[in-house]
Order: sequence, then C-alpha cells, then structure tokens
Amino acid sequence: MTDRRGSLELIGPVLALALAGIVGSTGFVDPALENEFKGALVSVAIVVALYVFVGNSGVVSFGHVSFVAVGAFAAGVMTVPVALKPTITPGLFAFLGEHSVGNLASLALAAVLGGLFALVVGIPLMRLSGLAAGIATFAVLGVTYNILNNWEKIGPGPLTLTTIPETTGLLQATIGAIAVVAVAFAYQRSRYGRKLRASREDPAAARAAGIDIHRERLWAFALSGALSGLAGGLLVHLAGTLQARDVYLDLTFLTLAMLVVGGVGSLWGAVVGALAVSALDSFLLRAESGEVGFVDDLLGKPLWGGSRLVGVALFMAVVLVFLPQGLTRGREFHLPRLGRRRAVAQESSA
Amino acid sequence: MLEVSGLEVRYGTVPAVRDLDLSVGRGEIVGLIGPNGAGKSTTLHAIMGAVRPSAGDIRLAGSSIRGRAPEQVVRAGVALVPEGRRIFTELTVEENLRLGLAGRRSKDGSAEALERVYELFPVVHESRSRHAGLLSGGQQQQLAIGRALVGEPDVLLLDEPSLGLAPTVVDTVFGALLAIRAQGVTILLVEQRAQRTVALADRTYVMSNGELRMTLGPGDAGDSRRMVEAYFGSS
Amino acid sequence: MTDDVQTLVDAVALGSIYALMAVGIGLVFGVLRLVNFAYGQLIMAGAYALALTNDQPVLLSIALCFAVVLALSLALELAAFRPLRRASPTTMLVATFAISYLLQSIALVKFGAIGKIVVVVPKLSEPVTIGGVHIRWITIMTIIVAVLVFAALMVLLTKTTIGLHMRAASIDPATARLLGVRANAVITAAVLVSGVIAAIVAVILPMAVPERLLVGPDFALRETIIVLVGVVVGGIDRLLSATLGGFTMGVAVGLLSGYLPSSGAWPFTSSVYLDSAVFMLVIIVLLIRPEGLFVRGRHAALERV
Amino acid sequence: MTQAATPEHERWPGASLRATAVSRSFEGIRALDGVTLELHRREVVGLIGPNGAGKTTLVNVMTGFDRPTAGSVELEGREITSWTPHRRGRAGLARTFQHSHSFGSLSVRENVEVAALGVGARPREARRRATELLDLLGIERKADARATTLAHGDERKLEVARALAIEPRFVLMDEPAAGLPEGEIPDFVRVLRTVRDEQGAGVLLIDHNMALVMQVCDRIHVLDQGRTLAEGSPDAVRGNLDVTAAYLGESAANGSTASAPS
Amino acid sequence: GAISRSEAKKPIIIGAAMDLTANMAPYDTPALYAVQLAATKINAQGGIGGRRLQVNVCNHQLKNQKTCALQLIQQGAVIGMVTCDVEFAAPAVQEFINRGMLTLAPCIGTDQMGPKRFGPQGRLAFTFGNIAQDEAAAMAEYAYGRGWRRAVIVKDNLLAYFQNVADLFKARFTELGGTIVQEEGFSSFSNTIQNAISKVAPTRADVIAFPTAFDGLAPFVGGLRALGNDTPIINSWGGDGNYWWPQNPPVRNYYYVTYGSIYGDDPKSAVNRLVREVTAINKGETPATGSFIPGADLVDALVAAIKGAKGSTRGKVLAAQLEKFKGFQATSGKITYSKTVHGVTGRAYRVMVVNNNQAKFLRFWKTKKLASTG
Ligand SMILES: Nc1ncnc2c1ncn2[C@@H]1O[C@H](COP(=O)(O)OP(=O)(O)OP(=O)(O)O)[C@@H](O)[C@H]1O
Ligand SMILES: Nc1ncnc2c1ncn2[C@@H]1O[C@H](COP(=O)(O)OP(=O)(O)OP(=O)(O)O)[C@@H](O)[C@H]1O
Ligand SMILES: [Mg+2]
Ligand SMILES: [Mg+2]
Repeated sequence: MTDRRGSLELIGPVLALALAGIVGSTGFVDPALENEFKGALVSVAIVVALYVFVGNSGVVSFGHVSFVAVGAFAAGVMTVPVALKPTITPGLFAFLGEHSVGNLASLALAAVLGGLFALVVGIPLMRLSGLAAGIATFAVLGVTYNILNNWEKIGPGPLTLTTIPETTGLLQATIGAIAVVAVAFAYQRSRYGRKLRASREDPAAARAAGIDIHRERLWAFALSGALSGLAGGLLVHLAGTLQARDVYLDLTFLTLAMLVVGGVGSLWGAVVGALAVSALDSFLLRAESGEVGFVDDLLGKPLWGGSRLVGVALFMAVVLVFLPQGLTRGREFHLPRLGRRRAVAQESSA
Repeated sequence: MLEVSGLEVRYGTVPAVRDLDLSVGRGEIVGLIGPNGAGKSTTLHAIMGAVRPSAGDIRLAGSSIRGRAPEQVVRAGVALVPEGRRIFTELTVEENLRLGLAGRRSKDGSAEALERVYELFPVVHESRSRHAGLLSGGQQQQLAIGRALVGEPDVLLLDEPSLGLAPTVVDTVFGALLAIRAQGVTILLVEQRAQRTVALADRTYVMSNGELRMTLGPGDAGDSRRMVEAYFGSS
Repeated sequence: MTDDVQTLVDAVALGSIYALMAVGIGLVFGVLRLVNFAYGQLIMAGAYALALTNDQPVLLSIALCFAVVLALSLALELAAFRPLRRASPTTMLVATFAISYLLQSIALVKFGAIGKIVVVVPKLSEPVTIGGVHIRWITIMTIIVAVLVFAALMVLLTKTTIGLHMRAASIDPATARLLGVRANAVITAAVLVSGVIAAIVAVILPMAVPERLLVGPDFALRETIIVLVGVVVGGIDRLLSATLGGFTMGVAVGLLSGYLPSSGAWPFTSSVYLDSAVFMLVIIVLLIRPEGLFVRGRHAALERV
Repeated sequence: MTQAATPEHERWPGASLRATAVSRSFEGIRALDGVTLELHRREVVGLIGPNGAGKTTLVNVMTGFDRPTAGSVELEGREITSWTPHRRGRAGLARTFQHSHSFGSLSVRENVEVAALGVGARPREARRRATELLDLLGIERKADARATTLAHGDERKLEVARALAIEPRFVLMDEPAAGLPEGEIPDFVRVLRTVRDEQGAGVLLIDHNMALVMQVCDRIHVLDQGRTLAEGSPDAVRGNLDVTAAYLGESAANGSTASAPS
Repeated sequence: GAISRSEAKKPIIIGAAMDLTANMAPYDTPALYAVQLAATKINAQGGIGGRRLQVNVCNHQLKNQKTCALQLIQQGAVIGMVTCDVEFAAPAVQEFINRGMLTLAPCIGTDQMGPKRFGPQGRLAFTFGNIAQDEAAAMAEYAYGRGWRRAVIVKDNLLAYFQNVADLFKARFTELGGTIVQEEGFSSFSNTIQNAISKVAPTRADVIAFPTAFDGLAPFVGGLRALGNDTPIINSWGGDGNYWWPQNPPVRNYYYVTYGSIYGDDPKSAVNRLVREVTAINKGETPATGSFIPGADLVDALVAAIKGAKGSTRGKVLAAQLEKFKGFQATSGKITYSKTVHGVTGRAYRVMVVNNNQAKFLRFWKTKKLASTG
C-alpha cells in the first residue's frame, strides 16, 4: 500500500520532464526556446545529481560541479572529430588526440569518469562533515577548474573547446533527465538511501543503529558523481562548445540555488527548482530582447538589459527568505487530491 | 498571580491543548501532571509566549500577557526551567547561569543570587568554568534549574525538573521549591513524579489529551485509587 | 636574501588584510551561525561609496562608506537574516549566495563592469624601504587595525553581557529568548558590528590589496571566498583560530606565488597552478585537522552524546 | 554474587559484554576509574550512581562512542575496544541515549525501520519489527508523526524502540524511563522483561527511579566518582549504607518502595 | 507589387549576439554603437543595392550566447556578429557558422576567430581586431626600434589572449636581437600581483612588456613607480583607457598600441568623429578603450564584400570575398586577411604614450613581420 503510494512520487518529476520534452518539440516552440527547454532539462539532470548527495546526506557539496566538469570535458574532448583535433586541441596527449568516440559512448565515459573521480575524492573527504566538508569539496572544485583551465594535454586549456557534436537534442535531454531522476528515485527509496537520510538527521543515532555513515556517504557521493558526469556529457553535447569557466563557480552557485529554491529535502524539489529558475531565466531573456508581447505592451519597450541577472537573483533570494524550505517545502510530489484526502484521514485518526 | 483561561494551542490543525483553565495564586505551588503528550509542556510554552495560542487568555498579576514575546514575558517576571534542559553546551557553566540574569529587572543582588545557586548545587559551582556540554545529564539539569533561579522570578515554571536527577538531588530540588515559595514566589510545576508532586503542591491539575481532567489536593497523594483515576480516567 | 625577505613581507601583508576580513567573517559566523557569503558585497558597497566620492574630502567619503555599509547591513538583517533565523545552515548559506549575486547584479547594471578607481589616502600605499625591503604603510596599518578590531571584539564577546547574549542568541535564539535575551536586538547589534568591520575593510582593501584599486561588481568577492576557506581551515568556531586561518591563507598564497616559477608544467610547478597548490594544501589540512588548524586539542569532546 | 535470572549456560564468558578495568579521563577529570562490569544475556543489570558518577561515560565506552584511556571492552569473547559504534551495532550491541536522539524529519515508524535496516534487515522485515515495537512501547498511534513533533515522553519511548529494532543481543539503556509518567512504569517493566526473557537480550539499565531499578534488575552496579561503589542484588545494594549516603538520600531510601499503582 | 517590392528590398539583418551588461559590455557596447552608426550611414546613402542594413541585438550577458544566436537567426539575421572575446563568443559563432552565416567580431584580438579554432566551418568567421601575432610584433618592434634592448615580461595568466601576447612579444623581441632579462607571472584577480611588482621593481631593464587589462594595471604601474622604478612599460590595446589611472603616483612612461586614439588626437579625423559620435550615443561617456573603432571597419568591409558578391549574403560567398582583402582601406586603417588568418594584419597601430595621466598619440606603427612562437 505505502509502497505503491510511494512510487506515485516518481510520477510528478517524470511527467514534468516528459511534458517539458513534449512541449519543447511542438511546433509552437521556436528553436531558441527549444534550446532553453533543453537547457532546463540538462539543469534538472545536474541539480538532481547534486541532490542525490546533498539532499540525502545533508552535507553541502560545493564540489559536485567538478564531476560535471570532468564529464563535460571527457565527453567533449572525446567527440571532437579526430581530423580536427590537431588544429583545435594540438596539445593533447597522443592517445586523446588520436581517438574519438560516438555520442552514447561519450556519455557513458562521462558517467564513469565522473563516478570514479567522485569515488577517489570521496574516500578521504567523506570523513569530513559540516563546513569542513563543504570547504574541502570546494577546494576540489578549485583544483579541478585550475587544472582543466590550464592543462593543454587533457583539454583545450584556457581556450574554448569548439566543434563538439551537438547531439543533445530534445529527446536526449529528456531521456537523460528522466534517467537521472529515475536513478535518484531508486536510490532514495533503497535501503542505502534511507540509511543515509537517517544519518543526515542524527549521526549518533545512526551509528548506534549500525549505519556506517562514511560508507553510505561515499556511495551516494560516487553515484552523485556519476550522474553529474552524465549530466556534464549532456551539457557539453547541448552547448557544442566548452570552456572551463562554464563548469565552475557560476554553475555551482546556480545549481545549488536551484536545489535549495526547489527544496533540498526532496527529489521533487530538485526538479521543481531547476525548472522554475530555468523558466524564469528564459522568460526574462526573451522579455529583454522584446520577444514577449505583453511585457512590451506593459512597459512600452522591452525589459531593460540586465533585469534578467537581477530578476533571477531576486527571485532566488525572495523564495529562500520567505520559503526557507523551498518551493516544495521539502515534500515529494503527491497527486493533489489524493494528498489532501489522506491528510484529512490522518488528522481524524489522530 | 497567573491565570490561564480557555487556552487552546494548535500545531497545524491538531489542537494540543483545548479549553484549558488554570490559576496559580501568589506564593502557591501548583502541580500539573498527566500522560505523555497530554499538553503540559505546550501549556508552559504558551504561557512563555514561545507558542502562539489560537484562543484563550493568559494573565499575569491581572494583566494579559498573551501575544507577548518570550523575552518580554521573562522580563515581566516569569522564568522557565525548560524540558530537555536546553543549556548552551558551547558556553561555560557560569555563562549559562549569567544568561539567567537576563530577565532580572535590577542588577542588584545578582551576585548573591548566583551564590545561592552555587550553594544549592555544589556540582555547578565546581564546574563553573567548564563547557556546559561536558557536564553529565543530571548536572546539566541542575544547571538548567539554577539558571532559572538566578533570575529570581515572581513566577517560576518548571517542566519536569527532576528529570535525570539522582534521588538526593531530587530531594534538594523539592526542598528548594518549598523554600522559594516561602519567599512568595509563585510556582507551576510539571512533573512525572505524581505522588511527590501531589503531596508537595497546594493543588495539582491532571491533564490528558489536551484537556484538564481533574484537580487533586495534597491529601490525595496516598490515595492510590484517585491517582490511578488521574492517569487512566475514572472507570 | 632580500628577495626572500621581500616575498615574506608581501605574504604577510596579504595575510594581514585577509586576517582583518576573517575577523569580520568570523564574527558573523559567531553571532549568526551564518556563513555570510554576501559579506564581500557589503564591502563592495562601501568601496563604491568611496569611489563615487573620490572628489570629496576624505573624511566625508569615509563617513559615507560607513553609512552605506551599515544601512545595507541593517537592511539585510531585517529583510533576510531575521526571517531566516531558523532556516537550515544550507538554506542560509545559499540565501546569502543569492543576495551576493543580487547585489553584484545590481552593481553591474548600475555601475557597469569596468571598475572605478578608489582614492582614499594615497600616502598609505607608499612603501618605506628598510634595508632594500619595501613595506607599505598600509600593511603596517592593516596589522594594527586587525589587532585592534580583534581585541575589541574579544572584549565585547567574552567580557560584556551583551556579548554573552550575542553568543547565546546565535547558538539557540529560541532558548535565549526563553531566558529573557532580546535575541533579535542583540543579533541586529552584532550584524551592525560586523558591518562596521566591513566598512573598515572597504576603506583598507583598495589600498592593501593592489588589485583592488578598482571597484567593480565583484570587488572583494575572491577575497571573501579565500577568507571563508581560510576561516574554516583555521577553525571557524573561535574568533582567534578563524583570524589566524585567514592570515595563514594570505601568507600561503603570498609565499607560493613568490616561489612557484612563472613557467613550467605539471604538477604544480608553475604559478599557473597556484590555485591548485593552495587548494591541495587546504584539503590536506582539513583532512588532518577537520576541526581547524588552530583549534587546540580535539574538541570532539564537545559533541558528547 | 547471585545471578539468579541468568541460566547457567548463558554465563560462560563468551556470552557476555564485558568492560574490564576501564578508565576514562577528561582533562583532569577521572570520569571512569578502573571499572569492571559484565553483562550477560538474559539478565537486567542496573547501573546507578549520583549525577556525574560516570554511568553515561561507561555506556559510551562500551558502545564505541568514546574510547577508554585504559582498559578493554569485549563482546562475546572478542576484543572490541577499538571498534566503531556502527560495527558494534551490527554485532548486536544497542544503546539508547540519555538525551534523546531521533531522525527528526522521518516519521516515527521510519525511525524504527531505518534502525533495523542499519543492521542489515530486509525492508519487509524492518517494517514488521517497527510495527511490533511501536506497539510494544505504546506509541503506535504516533507512527506517522514526524519524530520532531513528539512529546518528550513519547520521544523517550521511540528511543527505546529504535534500540530494540536492531534485535540486540545486548542493550544499554541510559535513563530510558526518565520522562515516563509514574503510572506507566509498570508497562515499562513489562517491556524490559520481554526483552530479557523473550528476546534473550542482556539489558543494562541506568535509571534514577529506584522503584523501577529495584523491581526489575537482577543485579545492580553502583558507580560513584568513576569507581565501583557496590555491586550485587537489589536488596544487598539497598542495604549498603555507602550507597544510601552517596546516592539514595533520606526520602528515596525510605520511600523507594512506595511505587506507582500497578 | 507591394509585396514583391518589399521582398526585393528586404533588409540585410546583422544578428548581434553581444554582451551589453556583463564583463564584456565595456568592449561590446561601443563596438555595437560603432556598427550601428556605420549602418545608419550606409542606409542614409541608400543601403547596399537598395537593401537596408539592420542590426538586431540580443544581449546574452555572457550566459545565453547560443539561445541568442538562435533567436537572431529566427528573426532573419543573415550575418552574425559576436562578442569581442573569442572564448566568450564561441557558442554563438558556432551556431551562426553551422547555419552557413558569415560571422563577424568587431574586436576579437586573436587569430582564433577563423578556421584555426572552428574547423572547416570556421572559414565563415572573421574578426576586425588585430591578431596577437601582429600586435605583439608591433609592441616588440616598436620597443626595439626605440633602442630598448633589455626587456622584462610580466605575463597575466588570466586570459589566453594575454598569455599569447606575452609569449609572442618574447618571440619577436628576441628574434630582433633583444634579450629578455626577467619573466614574471601573475593572475589578475588572484591577489598575486604584489609579488610581481616586488620582483620586477629592482630589475634594470629598458622596457617592461605587460600585456593585460582590468585590475592588474593600476597596481602594477602605480606600484612600480612608487618604488622608484621608472622603466618604460608597454602594453597591448588591453591597457587602453583612463579608467584605471591612479592619481598618485600618476601614470608615466607608459606605452600601448591600439586601434585609434579615444582622446581626440587621432591623426585620422574619421576616427575622431567616430569617437565623438559613439560618445554621444553612450550618454556622453567616452568608451573605455579604443577597441570599438574596428566596429566601423566591420561595416565598411561587409558592404564591400556584399557588393563584391553582387548582393549575395551567403556566408561562403562573402567569406571568399573577405579572404581576398589585401590592404583594404577601412575607417581605422588597412585590413588584410588570408585563407588561414581571419584576423586583421597589416593595419597601422597607434602607439600611445601616457605621462602624468595625459595620453598622447605618438606615432603609427606597422608590423614588419608577424611574431610566431613555433
Ligand atoms: N512542534 C510540534 N508539532 C506538532 N505537534 C506537536 C509539537 N510539539 C508537540 N506536539 C504534540 O502536542 C501534544 C502535546 O505535547 P506536549 O509536549 O505538550 O506534551 P506533554 O504533556 O508535555 O508530554 P510529555 O509528558 O511527554 O512531556 C503531543 O501530542 C505532541 O505530539
Ligand atoms: N566528553 C567529556 N569531556 C569532559 N568531561 C566529561 C565528558 N564526558 C563526561 N565528562 C565528565 O565525566 C563525569 C561523568 O559523566 P557522566 O555523564 O558519565 O555521568 P553520569 O553518571 O551519566 O551522570 P548523570 O546521572 O547525571 O547522567 C562528569 O563529571 C562529566 O562532567
Ligand atoms: Mg512535556
Ligand atoms: Mg548520564
């Protein structure tokens, strides 16, 4: 009974993503907007990947974007056509410079490398908790960025990598996002997920109950790293270009903010947060360039340049201040009517 | 001195306290007992202003204090020994005690009040410069009681003060309550030690399920039938 | 030899301004349990106030800087920190990201990306030369100010009643209020004190950190990040260890940038990899002493169950 | 020393949890000073003593939340002094905390389930145990409430339920009955007896409620200032004048038998 | 009739995916104005073969370059225009060229805007900035020509462009016979410049090559002078502008090469007029640097290319036209492209000098030989 009810929780996120995918592919949506849809879906993948660790463990990681970065660079560097590599990335190690792989293989590679990197980093780091863990993961991000941004043997160094095949269409973005959500869901419902959530609430009680917090965290971190890597692969195949800066601080803050805005306590929150912030961002971008009729009518001109930056930041700040638990208040998705009836039932029984 | 009338407190939609009336006269000790989840702590919190009642009134010395912030209630002369001690583990024992002085209206006599607490609880004195978090559970409980006492309140609310105290110390605390009462302090005592409470108090209210069930007098302490009734309802 | 001494002096100079910032950030953490990421933007606002009044008398300009920073601190406290008092640390941290980002965006839209030069007291940027080693006056002043501010705060926090109330309110506002502590008022007071420090930093930073002669939207952002890292590495729970952490970070950056050759390659042999070297050190220190480099003894005991 | 309730075959050294000559000092304070305590299966041992005597510290040392400065801990013959708490948990050693801990945002039921999962139970089995234990402790009506919303006394019961969820071979309870109404003590006594007799666990019970301790314990161990002050049957301990002076005081010594209605 | 006429006279839409708000805005905004001004002039003269030039703008704020490009394409843009830094421009460039559009950058200053970075499709991408090989060579040649033989190089690791100029300066300067007596590195924004200042200050040299922009300028130039080091400093166009000039000590003995003087003393009156006009649109604020000046060249070149292609706006055709430019005369100077190099070479630089916070046009300098590192 509870089990079946529980799996309903997956419906919301999946439907939301599928809907985004379907709407994005209809004729109503122009290519620019379609691109924003794809971007939103990839954001969902990144935020949910982050959620797998942060949401379940309660430890903030400022480093997960390094796994996105590893995935993105791996998938990017390995799919630039071999013929172009000598001009575009002449500095690469020979074995990188002389080989390329296809789209799917590159995504798999991104996931594997992201997961491995997280696992290796996690072994020492997952012993830490609280701010120390946050700062240590941030330091990992710093190192990753610094190396990716300079080392020309493994990537473009300070340059922007170009000519990456743009294989993340709407279908790939949608499937990718749904896959990440499904894995996150399966994990969180598994014993491992539940044990980790418990240790988030009270480490001492968890240890008393035989839960090895370090190990549970490590698995979540590695899984989160693999999903992040995959999301990075999706990202790079959406953008077609890649610079280390793209997968550094801004993305870290943005995705963390999306997660917290949606509600760090639930998968649904991760999805909602990513979609809401992306939607607002796209809307303001279009309003700024005079593409939104009613805004033009209202103001007599397009929104002033920069209102997008201010608007998104303001939105995030306001949500966090007034709904500190996020838009979903940390709850999972419930079919609205069902949810209400059950709540009433609970009360009367109490 | 302290009067609660028609009090109702809800968490979400569920009422935890319903239509509660109780009064404590100046210099009285009044007990409040009842099963777990009866609403005892909630009542104290409502008096302190830490939770917002959805109905009813709370009057202190005749004037309503409903809706006041906790710090204002404290400054009006009410002090609480909270459930679960709630001491500041990262501060030293002495700093914890000094926090209890925050509600005093005059700083005169603070030193003496501190001395009296140290005298009552020698352990607290011995460990005054240690971090309070390092104290044992019972020592922390003594600290929590002492912290309320140094404020020398007019009204003292205690939420299970004997929790975790060794028997000798329980004696000390109950003895101290009598002494404090003798100075005219008004006391509302929530306890699980029903026998002792009923015996000590001028009057003991029994709560269950958010409502007042009955009132016991000191004479009922030995009357085990009445006591059973108090817990399990009259059969 | 002179070179080495000079490198050391430069490193200490950087360390001292980081230490001053660490005092401010450590205080905010101490009283708000809040890693205030927007602290850098308070400093930025103050620096803009200075830059936009370059032509005014210095004292007026500084007064304006203080006014702006304090007003902004108060606004943040009332509009954001207070409603968030009971939110989880993650939420508060991310909220301060958002605020920081908001303030940066506003500055960007309002003042543009190109920095504005700040002129406060140019004399202070000049060096004195002792035995071939140059020390800038501002370095000496920064050290003095940092020590004074630190001492004043220590007295405030540990010796005064209001300091005690601040600490209690920060640890557990609900309980503090139950004891009669005017939690909101004392926390607001603490936020204002941290605002004063931010304003002091705003005045000093443009002179003390050479790159910060220009005020732009991301003014003090990088310093804030590094100092936050340093504060945690040093031990954020105590003002002293936090401050020393900030200082160490500056010295480490200074020494590494002095001794890493300007060219070279993997691993970390070139100043290009300065950040990697610094962050690797950070990770190592955190692994060895998670509770903080300068926290004496294991305070694990505090977490007794 | 009488060990009436412990059957002979359960008394071999391998079937016990044992702290041998354990000491623990904190910056000059000797919280434990050469304490030896053995707990067999199928017995309830009371651990009493004044506030600050070292009772909680002893439990911490035995469950791995603290390390002794000297001495050792053995579980069924294996030296476990350096084991982590979770490893001990999986080996069947459970505890409750004096200051309640709970998985705050999880429901009461989930709290218990997760504890079972922690030691490797299958989800279905965990669910069964949770239902059973909530019922045993009498908090089944709160099963779906979030743990943070519990009244203090109910929180204490959850604490016990969580410890029992790992189906412990030994369970160390740090003042589990603090906060229970006097009237419910008899129920709690029944819970302890179930744990002892039906699950065959060894129980170490810390409590300041003499009525409870005297009633349910097979043996009592008295600590004072980190040292063993007395050890033996309830009657022997009650008769010990040192214990009275250090711990029980006048009224408790006299009135301890005046227990709640049963 | 009406329909076919308007069809025939459809405007030529330049889709400008640029940053008018964030960090590139100080460079992009005036460049955009320069393009718009030039387009207005063309339109006033009747457009190109009767077709108006229309500039549609999407302000991507360095975040949504790709979406902006798509949006502009959808609005009918046939020519792409992008941000003044190739790393930031890449996403939009790629989107434009993948659709076969000629894509122009007013002021990207490297040879990366072209096949070198974007593969075969990159043949459609051109910049009107001078390439670093040209610029660094100009710096080195001018320095050597002044009789400066011993140079210090201070390299900013923040951007690939700065690194390139530093490396190329070294190559050309040593090739000419000069010696590099010291090399220091720092990264803008990382609080490492003090170290570079301290290390360079005691060095005796004839010139310090210091290619950077932003926050490193003021402390380095000011810091060196405060320490009594008065060695000439030479910078690329990144060091243009007066926004960073410290007052005490003032900037002195500071040289840089750029596209045109923004101080009203450019020898070409067209440049001075352009500066005045852009300043007027820019709410009276003089652009921060002279980097916008090639914006006018962009339109000059585009008009010529479309005319050369007999009105075609197809990317391939136009690119072929541009590749044929050899000494093409545009507003700021002569432009030369080749099949492989799509950044400008051969344009005369303005060598500027600043003394006591007074900038002055010193002379033109035309690169004699491109610098090359390998
Ligand atoms: N924060 C809360 N949210 C929701 N319900 C709550 C909250 N706090 C208490 N309750 C509920 O209110 C009721 C009364 O709780 P209260 O703490 O007042 O009981 P009590 O009489 O003090 O019990 P105890 O003897 O166990 O301390 C309980 O059912 C409890 O579950
Ligand atoms: N982590 C620690 N650091 C410092 N001192 C400690 C620590 N843990 C316990 N102590 C000290 O050791 C002594 C014993 O404490 P313990 O908690 O074991 O007492 P207890 O017997 O459980 O008392 P109670 O009945 O009050 O719970 C106390 O004086 C306490 O202050
Ligand atoms: Mg209670
Ligand atoms: Mg104890």
